[in-house]
Amino acid sequence: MIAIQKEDVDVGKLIDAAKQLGTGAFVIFDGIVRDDDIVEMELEAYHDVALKELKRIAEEAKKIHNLLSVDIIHRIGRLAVGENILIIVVGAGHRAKAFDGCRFIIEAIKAGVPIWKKELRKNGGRWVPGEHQHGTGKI
Amino acid sequence: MIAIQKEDVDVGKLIDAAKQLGTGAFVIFDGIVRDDDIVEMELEAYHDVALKELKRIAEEAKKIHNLLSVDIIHRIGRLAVGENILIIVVGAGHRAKAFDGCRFIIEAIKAGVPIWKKELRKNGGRWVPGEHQHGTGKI
Amino acid sequence: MKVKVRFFARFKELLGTDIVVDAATGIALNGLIRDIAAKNSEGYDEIFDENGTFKDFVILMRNGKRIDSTDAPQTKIEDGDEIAVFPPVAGG
Amino acid sequence: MKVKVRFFARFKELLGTDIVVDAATGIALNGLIRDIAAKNSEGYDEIFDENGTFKDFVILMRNGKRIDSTDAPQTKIEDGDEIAVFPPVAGG
Repeated sequence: MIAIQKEDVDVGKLIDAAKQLGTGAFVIFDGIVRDDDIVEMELEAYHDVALKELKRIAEEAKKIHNLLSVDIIHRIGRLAVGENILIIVVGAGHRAKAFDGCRFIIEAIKAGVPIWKKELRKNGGRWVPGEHQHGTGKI
Repeated sequence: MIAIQKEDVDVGKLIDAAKQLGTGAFVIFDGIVRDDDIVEMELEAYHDVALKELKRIAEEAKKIHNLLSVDIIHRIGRLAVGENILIIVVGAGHRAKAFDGCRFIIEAIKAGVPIWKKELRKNGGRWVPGEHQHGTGKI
Repeated sequence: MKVKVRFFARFKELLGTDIVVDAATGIALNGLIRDIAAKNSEGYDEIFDENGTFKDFVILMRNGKRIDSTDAPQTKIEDGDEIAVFPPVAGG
Repeated sequence: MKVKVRFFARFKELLGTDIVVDAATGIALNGLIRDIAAKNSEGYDEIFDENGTFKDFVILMRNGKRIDSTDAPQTKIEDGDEIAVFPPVAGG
């Protein structure tokens, strides 16, 4: 399951659904709205492009790290402190691949999927600056 | 929660219970009974020593990787293919620490916690050889 | 010809989004966005420097594909194009 | 003096576990385990080499603390000790 949605997901159910022949390890990343003096977080996506990009990243991770399953749920809309923002469930035969694959996916999402976050504070909002990427320079 | 037990756990509930001020990322490891032509897996622990060791590893990981929370549930007894063997839930402020902390814990468990696995096949059983550790050599 | 322009994040707050324009045939990507951004000077200044060139961090897409902003003057807009303009991403 | 010996995994299958023995005062760790393992030659051969020395991979604990197997001959057993003998661990 690859999705960009407002609704939360049940991590345990995602894991159960991803189990298949040969799975020996899951590594799950769960990004949480951190209490940086904020009231809420607002997330916005360029939906179609972001979804296509998540699917591409999942396929690339599967190939590079020999993964058996990849689920990515990125939430959008208003989220309170402590809520899940992003859940990545990676299944593999062995732990090293599951760890490397999961890490690869989160780094790729941070680097290039068109989703933005705004921290809503008592005294106003602030768009979270990206860690990566410029409009110029063909790297 | 650090435990060695027969019962399975609800990963989603573990995560929810671990959320605290400052948590921005969880990394979860979930080890699964892999279908290596086996019928079941039987796990045995030197319970008191293994539990003490899991607690020591959790504390060490917290210190080294600046983690906010660590939960480890290692199951014992007979487990069918696809069942959870080991669940590690690591909470941290940021993803790098959560990944490094979770990896540290699973490697430490593999290296030195007195728990053993026997693969039960149609034609008999086989104790899984350890990846580490000898009785001699003060390394 | 009809073109849709989508701004995101703080660009969207200043300039709106899903803007459908009737663009002149032969217009280039930089000219198209300059014309639209001109309606709000704060929005314009977020995206363009004093020479009317895209600021370094501004990211452009045409129909879901990245366009290097230095190529914008050579990128001719076509009928039905969807153009996206946004600041660095911060998902995850 | 009373001592408890615990074998695990395949050692347990061959030799049993939670064996409470009345050990002679001054007995060393290697002697204690040799005496108990002697009751089953297959179990003995899993743990000891032809010289009666612990095989390299055998792990020993006294009261939950590792004892290097090369130190076993110098390790005197005390009343109430819990000794554990096991093959390399394979949890996780």
